[in-house]
Amino acid sequence: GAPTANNGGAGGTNGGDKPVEQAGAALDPNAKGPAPEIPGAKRGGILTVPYNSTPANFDPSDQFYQDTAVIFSLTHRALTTFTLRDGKMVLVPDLATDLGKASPDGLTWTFTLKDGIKYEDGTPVKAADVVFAAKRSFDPDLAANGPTYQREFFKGGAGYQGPYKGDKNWKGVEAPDDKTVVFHLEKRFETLPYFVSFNQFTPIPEAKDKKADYQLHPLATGPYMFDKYTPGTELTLKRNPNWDKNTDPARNDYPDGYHFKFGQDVIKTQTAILASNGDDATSLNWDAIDSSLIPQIEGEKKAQFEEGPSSCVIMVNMDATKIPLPVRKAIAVAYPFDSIHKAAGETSHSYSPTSTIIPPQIAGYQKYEAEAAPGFKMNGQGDGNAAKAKEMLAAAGYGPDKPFELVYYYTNDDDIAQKVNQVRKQKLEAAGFKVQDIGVPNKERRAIIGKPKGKYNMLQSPRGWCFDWPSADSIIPPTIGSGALSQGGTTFGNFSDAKIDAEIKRILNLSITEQGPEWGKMDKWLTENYLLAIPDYNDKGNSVFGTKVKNVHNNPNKGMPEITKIWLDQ
Amino acid sequence: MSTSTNTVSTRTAGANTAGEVVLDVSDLSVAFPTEEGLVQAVSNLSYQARLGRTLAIVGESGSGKSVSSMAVLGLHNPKRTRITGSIKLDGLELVGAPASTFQKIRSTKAAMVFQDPQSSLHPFHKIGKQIAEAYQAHNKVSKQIAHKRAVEMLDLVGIPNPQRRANQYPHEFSGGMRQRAMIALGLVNNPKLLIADEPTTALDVTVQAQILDLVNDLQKEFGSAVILITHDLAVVAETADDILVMYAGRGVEKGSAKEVLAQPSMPYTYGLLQSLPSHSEDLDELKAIPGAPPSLLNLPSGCSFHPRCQFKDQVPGDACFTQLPEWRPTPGLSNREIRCHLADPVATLQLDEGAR
Amino acid sequence: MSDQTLLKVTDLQRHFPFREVQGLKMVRATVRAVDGISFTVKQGQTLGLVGESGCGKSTTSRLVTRLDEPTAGSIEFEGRDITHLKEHQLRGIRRDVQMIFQDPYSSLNPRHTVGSILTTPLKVHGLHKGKEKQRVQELLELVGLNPEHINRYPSEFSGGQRQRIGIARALAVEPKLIIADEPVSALDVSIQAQVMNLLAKLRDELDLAFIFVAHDLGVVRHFCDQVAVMYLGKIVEYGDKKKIYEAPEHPYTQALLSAAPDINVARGIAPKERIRLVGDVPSPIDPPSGCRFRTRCWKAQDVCAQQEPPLVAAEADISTRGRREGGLHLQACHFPEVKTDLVAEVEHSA
Amino acid sequence: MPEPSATALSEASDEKPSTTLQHQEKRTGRSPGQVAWDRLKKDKVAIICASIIVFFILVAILAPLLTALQSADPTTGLKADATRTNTDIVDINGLPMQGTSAAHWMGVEPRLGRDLFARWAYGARPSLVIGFVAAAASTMIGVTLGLLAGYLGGVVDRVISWVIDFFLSLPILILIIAIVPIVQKGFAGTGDLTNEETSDIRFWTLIVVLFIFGWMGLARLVRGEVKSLREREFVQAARAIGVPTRQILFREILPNLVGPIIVSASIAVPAYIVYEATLSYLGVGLVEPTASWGRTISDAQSLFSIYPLWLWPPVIGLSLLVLALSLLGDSIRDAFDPSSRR
Amino acid sequence: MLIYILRRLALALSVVLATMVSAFLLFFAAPSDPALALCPESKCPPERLAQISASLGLDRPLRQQFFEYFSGLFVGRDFTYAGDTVHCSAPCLGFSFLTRQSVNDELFSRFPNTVVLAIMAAIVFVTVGVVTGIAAAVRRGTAADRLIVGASQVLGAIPYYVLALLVALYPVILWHVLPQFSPMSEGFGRFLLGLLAPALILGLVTSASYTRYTRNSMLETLSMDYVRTARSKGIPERTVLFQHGFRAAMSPILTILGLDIAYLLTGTLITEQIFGVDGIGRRTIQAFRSQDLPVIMGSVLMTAVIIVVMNLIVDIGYSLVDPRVRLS
Ligand SMILES: Nc1ncnc2c1ncn2[C@@H]1O[C@H](COP(=O)(O)OP(=O)(O)OP(=O)(O)O)[C@@H](O)[C@H]1O
Ligand SMILES: Nc1ncnc2c1ncn2[C@@H]1O[C@H](COP(=O)(O)OP(=O)(O)OP(=O)(O)O)[C@@H](O)[C@H]1O
Ligand SMILES: [Mg+2]
Ligand SMILES: [Mg+2]
Repeated sequence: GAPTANNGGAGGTNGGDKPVEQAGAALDPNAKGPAPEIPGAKRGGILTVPYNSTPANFDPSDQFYQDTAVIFSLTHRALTTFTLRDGKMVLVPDLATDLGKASPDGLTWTFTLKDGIKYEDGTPVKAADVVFAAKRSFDPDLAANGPTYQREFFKGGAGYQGPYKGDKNWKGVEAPDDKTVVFHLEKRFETLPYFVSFNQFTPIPEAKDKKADYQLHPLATGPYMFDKYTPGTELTLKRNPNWDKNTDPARNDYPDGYHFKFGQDVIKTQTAILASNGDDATSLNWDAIDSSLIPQIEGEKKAQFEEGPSSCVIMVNMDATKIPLPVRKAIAVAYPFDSIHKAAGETSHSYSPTSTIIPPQIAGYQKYEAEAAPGFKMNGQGDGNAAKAKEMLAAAGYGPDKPFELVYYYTNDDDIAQKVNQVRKQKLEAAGFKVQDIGVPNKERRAIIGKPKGKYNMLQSPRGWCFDWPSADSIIPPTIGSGALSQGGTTFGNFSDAKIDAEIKRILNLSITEQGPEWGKMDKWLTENYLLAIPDYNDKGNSVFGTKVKNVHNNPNKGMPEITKIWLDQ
Repeated sequence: MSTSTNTVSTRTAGANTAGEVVLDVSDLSVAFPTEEGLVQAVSNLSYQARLGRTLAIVGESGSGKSVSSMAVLGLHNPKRTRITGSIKLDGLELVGAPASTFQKIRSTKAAMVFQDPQSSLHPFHKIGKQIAEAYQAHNKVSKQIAHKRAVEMLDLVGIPNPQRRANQYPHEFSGGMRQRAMIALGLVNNPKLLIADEPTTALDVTVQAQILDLVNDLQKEFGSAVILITHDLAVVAETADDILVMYAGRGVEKGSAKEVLAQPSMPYTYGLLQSLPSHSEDLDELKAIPGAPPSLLNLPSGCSFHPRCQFKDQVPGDACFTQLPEWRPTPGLSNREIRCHLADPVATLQLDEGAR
Repeated sequence: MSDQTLLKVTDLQRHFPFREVQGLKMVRATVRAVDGISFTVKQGQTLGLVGESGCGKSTTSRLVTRLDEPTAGSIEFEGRDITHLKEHQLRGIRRDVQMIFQDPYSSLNPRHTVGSILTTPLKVHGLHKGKEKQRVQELLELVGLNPEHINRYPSEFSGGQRQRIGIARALAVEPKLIIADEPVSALDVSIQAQVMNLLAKLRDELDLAFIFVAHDLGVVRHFCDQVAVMYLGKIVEYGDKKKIYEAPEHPYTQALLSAAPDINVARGIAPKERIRLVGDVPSPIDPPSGCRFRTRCWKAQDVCAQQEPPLVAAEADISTRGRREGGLHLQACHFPEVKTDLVAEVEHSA
Repeated sequence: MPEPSATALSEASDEKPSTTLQHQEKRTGRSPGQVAWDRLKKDKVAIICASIIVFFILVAILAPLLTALQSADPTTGLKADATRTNTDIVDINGLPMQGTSAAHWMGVEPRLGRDLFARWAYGARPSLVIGFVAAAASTMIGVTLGLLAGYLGGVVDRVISWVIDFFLSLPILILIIAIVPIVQKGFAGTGDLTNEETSDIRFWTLIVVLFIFGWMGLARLVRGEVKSLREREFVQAARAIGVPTRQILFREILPNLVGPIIVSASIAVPAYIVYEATLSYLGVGLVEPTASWGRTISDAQSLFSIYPLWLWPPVIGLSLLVLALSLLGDSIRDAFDPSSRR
Repeated sequence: MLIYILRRLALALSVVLATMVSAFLLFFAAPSDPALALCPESKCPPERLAQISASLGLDRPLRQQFFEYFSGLFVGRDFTYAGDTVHCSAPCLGFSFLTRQSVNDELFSRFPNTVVLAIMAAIVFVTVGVVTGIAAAVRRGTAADRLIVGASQVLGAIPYYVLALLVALYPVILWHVLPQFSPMSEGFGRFLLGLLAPALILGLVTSASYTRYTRNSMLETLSMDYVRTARSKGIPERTVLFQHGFRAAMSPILTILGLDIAYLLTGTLITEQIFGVDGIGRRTIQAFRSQDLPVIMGSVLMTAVIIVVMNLIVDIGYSLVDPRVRLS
């Protein structure tokens, strides 16, 4: 699964004028600080987090990746945020007093800031700071890696260049007074309350903006602040004295500080943490568990391991304009999921097979298992049935003398991709397909499979999708709607179909609460009738932690540990 | 063989004595075991060196001159060398002596000046230091004093401006000066015996003359014994008192230098002298010894020289082929010993010379 | 011995430029290895070239064989100027002028058999086509080696034998002039005599001209007709052998002759009076002004430092024994003076 | 004369020089190369090392045969080969469900279930081929450039020396990491390649890259040797005879460099083998599905604690081969040692 | 001497320049797209890619990029970023594509780690290599000699990264015998201790070849005439070995050391990666992953400079050791 943005949650939304109110659902507009204490939790200690990747930077305007989002959840507060309650992520107001109020046409949203919120240096947070931050997220340099929803939805966002290069007085987001933030939208954006939990909406005081260097020490509003940051190497956090826990419904602040180490070797780190000598006992790692350690975490070290779903769904993408539906179904029957997972080094701790496009964490998720042929369920399991696939191909008019040719690109400069390709090819050929596997370096492959007019007829982009917030409007429209195709990109099936587009448009205009079930229905309908991509699996996230690290739970929106709830048993 | 050697040498010594015997080598054999077999570099060698006298060891390349004298200073690798016989230096038996003994006698009792002064001086150390080091190793003195001594020695061997020269490196010296420095190094501890191994072979004639004069002068001054190794007979004629001629690892003739060169009594010595293009002789052809020296891995049986000897027919029977000739006084000459089967070598050789 | 001039060398110079670092400066300097020498060699004649190490003997040989190119001056071979010929123009000369090298060990390629060493010149010059092997055997016989050894490697021969191979190689192309650069210096006395005898025999049989380089005056005297004495890149005395040995006029020649140790001392002849030179040969990089020998000369006066003495006819054209004799005798000293008896006469009877 | 550490004194200078000279009078027709060869034949270490190398060469050549000696796999009924995957015999986490067996002498590969013995035997091939081919190529380049620089001198020498300096100053590993994909692309052209084609291309790419960066040492050595050989009298003699330059270079000088060249090649072979493995470790070495020790090691190291069978055979194979090659190199050096010969 | 050094410097500079030009052409002209590396596969529409490219300055013609890069090296250059113009003074290596930090800072801040690691390793391999090499040379032909040579051969034959990995895992992580790497900021002592394990293994493995160099070089000098002279002076054997033998054996070792710097840096690259030492090597590998061209270029330049400078130092050191070298 590719890295993805913040956020997630479950449940419905609001619409219209009135505040969102949904008892027991994944939205809690009335949540108040402080966050409930965790029974038995102790304060103190430093949590060390060594992990493999290296964050590009810590500029709030540029954040889109899981790991930095986790770190920012300790230091930065946005208008809304998610909190973990009973294994579910709930969207709660954070800097704002509620989850926002929309105008009747849904094109103007208003958020009001809480009183008494300060930066780490003691200066108060103003609405203008949030507006400035939002504008800043348009800067093509500073926010090159950030999300792009604001460009699509905010009024005049499409060509806006941010506050430095562009119009300083751009009106897409405004602060009529110190406490109020107003969003003007281009079109309806019912899930805006989710979006404003992104770090792009954490306040930045214009006076203290250092542009490129702001990332070295972004001013904190959360319980912790940057202590020492060495780009590419490590980051330490210490307590923020100006954080008031009574304003914060989501965060606990048990450890005295955090120490993140970047670019660490996975096996060594995980081995050390499982051994829990010295500092390793208070360490946590969230890289995928190395298969050599599986015997340990399935056995004696079970208590030091936690896993759960992540935001990504992986699919087997096929070009529906080149492969007729009966052949697509034959592929689904022949596809050697198990072999491929094994070859890819996936383990039972890194994925769970799926049969849907929408993952279970999402509101409106409907479990179904579509059949590619009678008795052959498409649930991402098994190793394919060559005999049945041959039969189906024959029925579709293909045989040994006239085989159907599958053409796809694979990465030939990556070992795993090559191994996966070996088994995939062997098995697909066994099922009677002719396979033309074209090996190219990854970079080239990405360029080729991202263009709809490729030589390929399967395995084009996207390989899957990681949702940005727990609503299917962040999954189905970008992957299946013809919008991406018309912009020169690729989709599941590379298929533009008026019926599908109309259905998407219809659902998007519903309120959050109504959207969920409709997306769920559409998911099943798509797979059963179109089969543009075969559901493969949901990515899992996991944590490995030392013996003194307590209360580690997976954040299902991210597949990462919910770090604000962890405490250390010193 | 060895017993006779001893008696004969003593007799010779008695007749010739001009000084006390410092070095008494008797029945020395040096062999090197190698991959290809045992290299018998020196066999049953006996000679003596006396205070105040110069003994020349001559013989062509590979005849064992260097090997035998290096044995005196224990400079062979004990693990790769087989040494038998006896070497008595100033009464001290050196064959089989421990390393510490050698360390003590080197430079103090016996010192060596090597053939190629260029490669024998350490290129990285200053000349003065190299000399001072030898002095300090045997005298408990400070660096300054040792250095002063080195400068003194350089002065003594006639190096102009010794103060400055002592602080130079060998490559800054000319060939002649380097050889002088080597001599200074050899003499720094007033050794009783100085072995000069081809000290002038690498030098020009004019410089060679300077060096040989220097050695002679110094010997007179110090009264030590000098062993001069060379294959240049003319040099011997001008500088040595006694001579030992070697062939294929063995001594073949010894006696007073001038007498031996004037009247050789062993065919090899004779042949050597004959082959010299003497300056004033305008003969059309030089009298060369035919053939080449034998392999030390596989010495000829009997007399090693027999394959090249033109007189072997004059020895009755096959003695030359089968029997190693023992040391014996030359009939008709005093103070002379040879290893040769010829009944009357003097007459035989004279006859030959006359015939030419 | 015809009177035809084979080789004429006029004012030959060879300077080696190099850079030297002195303190903080980079200085350009030249080694004046050969600094203006002239001589001629006639057919069948042997010229001896003597002098101390580094005086430019080898450089001269290399220039004459055109292994090196002179800085100035000219070399004429059989009347043809070969001074600046290019490699491909030299082919003919390569056949006529050959060289014998000093070191019998390094002058034979250890990787080639005697046969191939000797056939190479034949092949290069296309001589005895098809009969090369036969010719090689002849050559081997000529130099006194067993023709059956044709397939042996140089390492299997002794020094003297190797030198014979070197000689055979030089003879293979049937040259007119052989330059022998210290051909016997590396050999032992007993072997030296063998090789000298061979050279003399070949010279006489094949009517070859030789330039014979050596530092051993005895050998030169034995072998040469004329002798040139070199000192620091210059010829200081040049003439018929007899004159040079018996009536040397240049102090350096005298010193050289007197310095050579004499075996006759052992035969009861009183050691000659030795001229002791002080100091070492100066560097050719920075030779003394005027007369180059003046720094070591006992006769040096002011004029020696100011004027370079030219090579002129010797004053006293008389031999030691009082008989007047004609012949070549040139010397280059401001204060020439005949000195006899530097070389002892040998009593022939034993 | 016990002088414990007076060793070596006589070693290089006067150990054997003239003895052989005299001795050889009796043995005819032995060139220095033959002398070295005779010595090698007497050297036990050299013989053992040579046998080990021959063993691995045989393993590489006979890989298909050796693989076929295993019995058929009970699950598939087929005999294993180096590329056939069999994911049924690994569990869901990719770990093999069986150890060594008659069908899989070295067990099977985690994840893909390929036969490890076959991969081991076939894996000897690239190591040997890369080692020898790259060494041969770089030797050729190095010798040629060294010869030219050393013999011609002047501008040619300065240019070549500069290039040598330049290459020696390059951070080679970084450049190789960068260059491999580029060279590969040059080879690959349009880029529509299958697994096998890619892997072949990568194989040759590696050889090319390795030798491009590996010739300098030898060139330097040869240049130095030639510079001194050029002054040797036999070269002068050849010139005096009128032998053309090319013939002087290749007939007179080159044969005298055989010793150092063989020695340097014998060092280069193990060095390239190790380099290939290192590059595989860094991800720019050989690619799937080529079986190679370097690749296997880099794959296997993560699992070595729980599945050591994967890692150790290639590590041992590689180490043994490299050890044998470099010991043999030493023996060759000794055999050619000028200090023990003349 | 000064002139010599200047001339050598000029030569070195030409080499470094050539390295830079070829590296630039290799990396920038190569068919790679760093923007892609920064753009996650699942969320990378073309316009986003174009934006990233533009932000990295990769959309301009190659010649312009080349000119800017090299003028940056010599006179510094200006970067416009987020509407601001930042001057990056010479020698400007640019800004990391990934972290947006100055490459100079990124590399210089890591420089000490690499250098200390390299120096510690060098201390290990020089002492171990030289001591064992001398020991073997002095005992030539004995069992001890064979043991030393054999051990060094075996050590050199095992793939380095496997050895390093084992050391990194067992003594460091699992047994806790040797400490893990900790940055200099956490105390210099701890920093040094943390480098112990990587330096030891890197040094030990490298020492294998030094053992052999030293042995050979020592054997050669011990056979020299001047060593015989030294011995004939009656000075203690130890003095003979070290003052006379080793002193002269040093220069060839020094030469090889100079040539080996490149390999040592390769060694630190792998070592840093395995032991998690935050040095230039590890940063470079990281940069490769993200196609962070300025960082890759910077580290190429830096390594080339280190190699060239070290060779210069070795050359000068050579002349200090050997008075005959006239530096001309
Ligand atoms: N360590 C050794 N191992 C084997 N042979 C040796 C060794 N040292 C010397 N020899 C041989 O012993 C013989 C005598 O050598 P030595 O050096 O004594 O000759 P030399 O008379 O001094 O000759 P030169 O005049 O050339 O110096 C030579 O054949 C030489 O090769
Ligand atoms: N290629 C060269 N470059 C610089 N100097 C040289 C060169 N060749 C010779 N010389 C110098 O020229 C001078 C004359 O050298 P040459 O070899 O001709 O002397 P030589 O008389 O043959 O001496 P020897 O008797 O030692 O062989 C010497 O000082 C030598 O150092
Ligand atoms: Mg000797
Ligand atoms: Mg010469």
